[in-house]
Amino acid sequence: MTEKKAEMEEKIWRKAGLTDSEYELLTKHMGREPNTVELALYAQMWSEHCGYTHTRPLFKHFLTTGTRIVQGPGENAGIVDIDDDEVITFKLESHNHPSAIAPFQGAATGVGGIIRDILAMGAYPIASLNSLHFGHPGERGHTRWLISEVIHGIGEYGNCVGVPTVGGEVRFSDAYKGNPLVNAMCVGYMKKSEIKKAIATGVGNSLMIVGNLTGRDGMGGASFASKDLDEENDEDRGAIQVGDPFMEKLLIEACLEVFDKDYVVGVQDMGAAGILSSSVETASKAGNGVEIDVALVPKREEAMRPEEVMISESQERMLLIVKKGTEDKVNQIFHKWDLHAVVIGQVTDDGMYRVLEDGKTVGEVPVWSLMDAPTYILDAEEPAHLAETMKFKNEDVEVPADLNDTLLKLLASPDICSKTWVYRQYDHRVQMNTVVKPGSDAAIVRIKGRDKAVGITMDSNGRYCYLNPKRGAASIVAESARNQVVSGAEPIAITDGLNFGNPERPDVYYQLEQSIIGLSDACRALNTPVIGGNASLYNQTPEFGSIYPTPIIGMTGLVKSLDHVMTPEFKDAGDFIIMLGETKDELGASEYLDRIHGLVSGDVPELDLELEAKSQQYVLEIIRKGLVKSAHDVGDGGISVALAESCIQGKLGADISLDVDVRDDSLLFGETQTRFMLSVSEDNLDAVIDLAAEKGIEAAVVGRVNDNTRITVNNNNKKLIDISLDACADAFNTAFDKLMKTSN
Amino acid sequence: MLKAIVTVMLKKGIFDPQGRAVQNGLESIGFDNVKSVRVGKQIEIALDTDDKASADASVHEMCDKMLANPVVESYSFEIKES
Amino acid sequence: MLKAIVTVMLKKGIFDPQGRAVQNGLESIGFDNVKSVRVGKQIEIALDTDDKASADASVHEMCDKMLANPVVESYSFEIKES
Amino acid sequence: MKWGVLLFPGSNCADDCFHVIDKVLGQPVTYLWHKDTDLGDVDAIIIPGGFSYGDHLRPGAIAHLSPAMTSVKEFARNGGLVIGICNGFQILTESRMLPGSLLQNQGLKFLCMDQTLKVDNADTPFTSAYESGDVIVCPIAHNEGNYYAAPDTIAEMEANGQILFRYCNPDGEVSNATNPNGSVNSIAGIINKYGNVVGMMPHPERSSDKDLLLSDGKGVFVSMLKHLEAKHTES
Ligand SMILES: Nc1ncnc2c1ncn2[C@@H]1O[C@H](COP(=O)(O)OP(=O)(O)O)[C@@H](O)[C@H]1O
Ligand SMILES: [Mg+2]
Repeated sequence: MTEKKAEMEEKIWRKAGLTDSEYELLTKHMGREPNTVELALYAQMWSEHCGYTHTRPLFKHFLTTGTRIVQGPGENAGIVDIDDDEVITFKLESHNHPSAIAPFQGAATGVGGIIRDILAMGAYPIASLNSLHFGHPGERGHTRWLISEVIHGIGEYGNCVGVPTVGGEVRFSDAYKGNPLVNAMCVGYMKKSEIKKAIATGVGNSLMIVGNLTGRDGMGGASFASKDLDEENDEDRGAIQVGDPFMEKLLIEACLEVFDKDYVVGVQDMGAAGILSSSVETASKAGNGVEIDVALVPKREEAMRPEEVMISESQERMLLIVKKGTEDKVNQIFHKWDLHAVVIGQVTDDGMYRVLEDGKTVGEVPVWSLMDAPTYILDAEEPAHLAETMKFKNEDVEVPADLNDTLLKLLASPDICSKTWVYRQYDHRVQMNTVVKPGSDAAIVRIKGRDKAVGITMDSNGRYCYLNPKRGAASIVAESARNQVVSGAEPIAITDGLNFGNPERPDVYYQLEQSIIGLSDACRALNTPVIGGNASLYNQTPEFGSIYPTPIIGMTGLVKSLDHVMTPEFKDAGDFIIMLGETKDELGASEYLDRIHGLVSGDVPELDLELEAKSQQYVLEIIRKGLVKSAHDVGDGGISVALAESCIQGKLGADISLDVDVRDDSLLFGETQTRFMLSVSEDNLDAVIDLAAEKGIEAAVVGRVNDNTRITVNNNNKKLIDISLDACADAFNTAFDKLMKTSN
Repeated sequence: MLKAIVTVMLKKGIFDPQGRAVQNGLESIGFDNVKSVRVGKQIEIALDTDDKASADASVHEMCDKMLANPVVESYSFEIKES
Repeated sequence: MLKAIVTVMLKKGIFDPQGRAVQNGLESIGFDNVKSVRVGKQIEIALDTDDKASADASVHEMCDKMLANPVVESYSFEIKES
Repeated sequence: MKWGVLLFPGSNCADDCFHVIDKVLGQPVTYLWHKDTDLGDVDAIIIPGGFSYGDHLRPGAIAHLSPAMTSVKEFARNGGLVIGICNGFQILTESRMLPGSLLQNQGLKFLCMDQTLKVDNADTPFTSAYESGDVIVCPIAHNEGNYYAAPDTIAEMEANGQILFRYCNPDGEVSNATNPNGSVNSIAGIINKYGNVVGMMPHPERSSDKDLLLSDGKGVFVSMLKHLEAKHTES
């Protein structure tokens, strides 16, 4: 053991993950030294994972209110209004560290956890999504194993629990090689009157635990997630939680049945730090105290210590605060579903958090102090690499000789290619509401019995944020919103997942702060407030370093009529293709530079948020008016990739001619923002162009859809791309299968 | 020719939802003396060798590398003539 | 207390894709003396009884009723002190 | 004509089936509970898809022993119409109400996709709305859909016209290339000897609602309804 480690271990609070000053602070709050149980309570509640110690001060930047916002950050999930006294609730959550160690279970329990957040709002979970980031497979069989286990885990859980997995993203960079990212999102539906809160009101009311038995699972997961992933974690490995989607399905049915009655005053799911954090949060919101007897908690293992029971992260459990006297009725309903509902404590009036064992007090601290985790505003310093990457000029790379081949390579790039291999393993149709399934720009899930639907997307771009955290983050929100409008949805709100490295490093803190500012700017401009989110810091390994700064956006939008549902594939030969937005000479940060030239460099494309908002409103308007046959945003891989995608999915050819003075590669593969590709029938062409002119949106009719199975692109009368549809389809459709099959 | 019979089970202390479901299932059809159930895998590997010692070493390696995930599972095996 | 160790395997002659996948996997990481692999289940049942004969009968019944599907699976078990 | 949808812990597609009978077919429908032996006065029973008991052990292995299944067997013996979809099919083979068994997909992965099926026998109470040889789109979503039965059983079923649906390509060709899961003879759905119990892995309910842009599967329920109505007017 090194000297440093020996020193670390002599102080028990350090071993628990608390700093000297935090220890000092908590003894001040308590007026005495804590015992082991009390120390464990603080260590968990004051971790980054539960206490948001590094991120909370930055949240002030967010816009969190708006006309459709019913519930902003602060509950288990945010809530937005979708008219007719109906609401949807949604949130995302990371499960990066568990997934790195036990990818199947880590990913599966991530799905289960976020579903319970939605359930805790009183909602029925109607859709799941996931955003995944891995290192490049191929070189290491380990990465392929990770990918296939994570996807298998998500599938097994989601399929069994009966919530359709309707979308997501999978992105690759070696920045994630040692530390993959697994973020899961869930969306729930309910009537406004059915909303539940995580609050422990009513002194004397009972705390009931429902669902699974408590074991030593995920012991210390909350503080574990707030540490680096390094070799020391070997001992944390026994801590892996195992998910039981069958139990979760029963929990959903039973909880919703109980919520229908008038028994429950508050609900909280048990996530990080289990019984402890769920009960502290509900008590704190009500300004009450609680007492919990660990002996009453139904356990799976013997001889569990009180603090183990309090912080266990056994899955598929929820905390209900029920009206005194209704406990038996609650239990009866759970019993019908072969589950138990057991009273473990009650709401008190003294503001204390009291842990009992067999009626004897074993720990007692003020509730407020557990919620009052110290926050840290750290030093920020521009990352050193930016000085280098910002120097990039387009002239640094040559235009490839064979542009057809370049297009094929991009279509086969793991970031761009079809993810059918992935979502074929997910039941995306269960519940019978999936109008637009995975493979489109946004998933569209209808509200049964109504002529409306919600659009759901998940987006990120770690490379953009690495090269320009602020503008990169803003671009993600813009892209997400673009995906919504091209699908016929009006963007409503976002949930954000902040996946970063160690914030105690000034360059990482800079990335965190700037990304949050960028997100906030875009959310204001596009009127998509932040209604919740999640932070996962310390994503780094000694071997591979820090991940790219990776804020992930989950967005929902409202499709006001099923007639507005729009998809990206071309529909009929003869339709006209319209390009919206200006194309600039921008290659920086592009997928093209990365994949073709091996360069992660340059600045991210400019982003004019005012123009973005205006363009999106226009696109939504012409879609709602029924003037459009297909709509697609121009994103990764630029115009040529967007065109090819619309052709491949529509099984039609296209011939377009542009007239732009930029390099050939910028034209074809550059990622200038705020561009869209539409197809419209001849009848509606004038209406679309006229309205664009009226709104001041640049719109050019660039060509037509055809059925002669080739894709051609010309610029300034020069033929740049002339390629068979089959070749494109083959590259796009088979790349992921190949990726997963290559042996090393 | 030898045959390795490998048993892979979830480690003690790790929750086995499948075992619990089977236990409940057995109870529901009237088996009331079942204390607990754990479900694991049995993997039978026919090996093209007659050398027990080398077979032993290589099955160990197979388990460590592929057949069991040491984070959640433990394994044991025996080697038989077949 | 007795413990029944039940092994359930796909019947001979029924293709076992999982076994094949494991075999391919083992080959791909360099184990070249694997002739064939079959994957089945091992079910460990702790029984609250000390009567071996009755345990034997009841485990037989469990297998026939629930633990194995005779259309495609065969089973065997042994009963141990635990 | 009253329909029952049998609910097990872990059933996922019960609401979907209920929705189709109620809203698309406009027929009375009720849930049946796995712990009850009384099936009430239903004329047809749907055993829906999902993961009864988490699919632990084998799909259907625990569910088929539930009290309600004893009554379902009785109901079928008396000629009642029973259809098991996906997990429902698995439960019916586990209970021996249908021959064979459903093994894990040969590709070892869960498969969710819109699949084309060929109607092999349109002369049954479950398929009369189709013509033999019709090609329909019907989503699949399963991990254990690889139908297996002993060769002599298969031969007998083929001879009796007990194969209702086979996986095929959009042109109706049945081959190994269009067989998603390894099922013997690309079998996707079968009927018992007496012609009143059906099991199928594809989800006809998922292609019964035109708002989801798929409606080919509705024919299964329409056929059943026609049969029930005819029987009703007879008696
Ligand atoms: N992990 C995943 N799970 C489910 N669907 C996914 C996943 N990854 C990608 N998809 C789906 O594949 C399609 C293309 O994804 P992506 O290329 O990220 O789209 P976009 O660039 O338009 O955001 C989307 O419909 C998306 O939902
Ligand atoms: Mg898109």
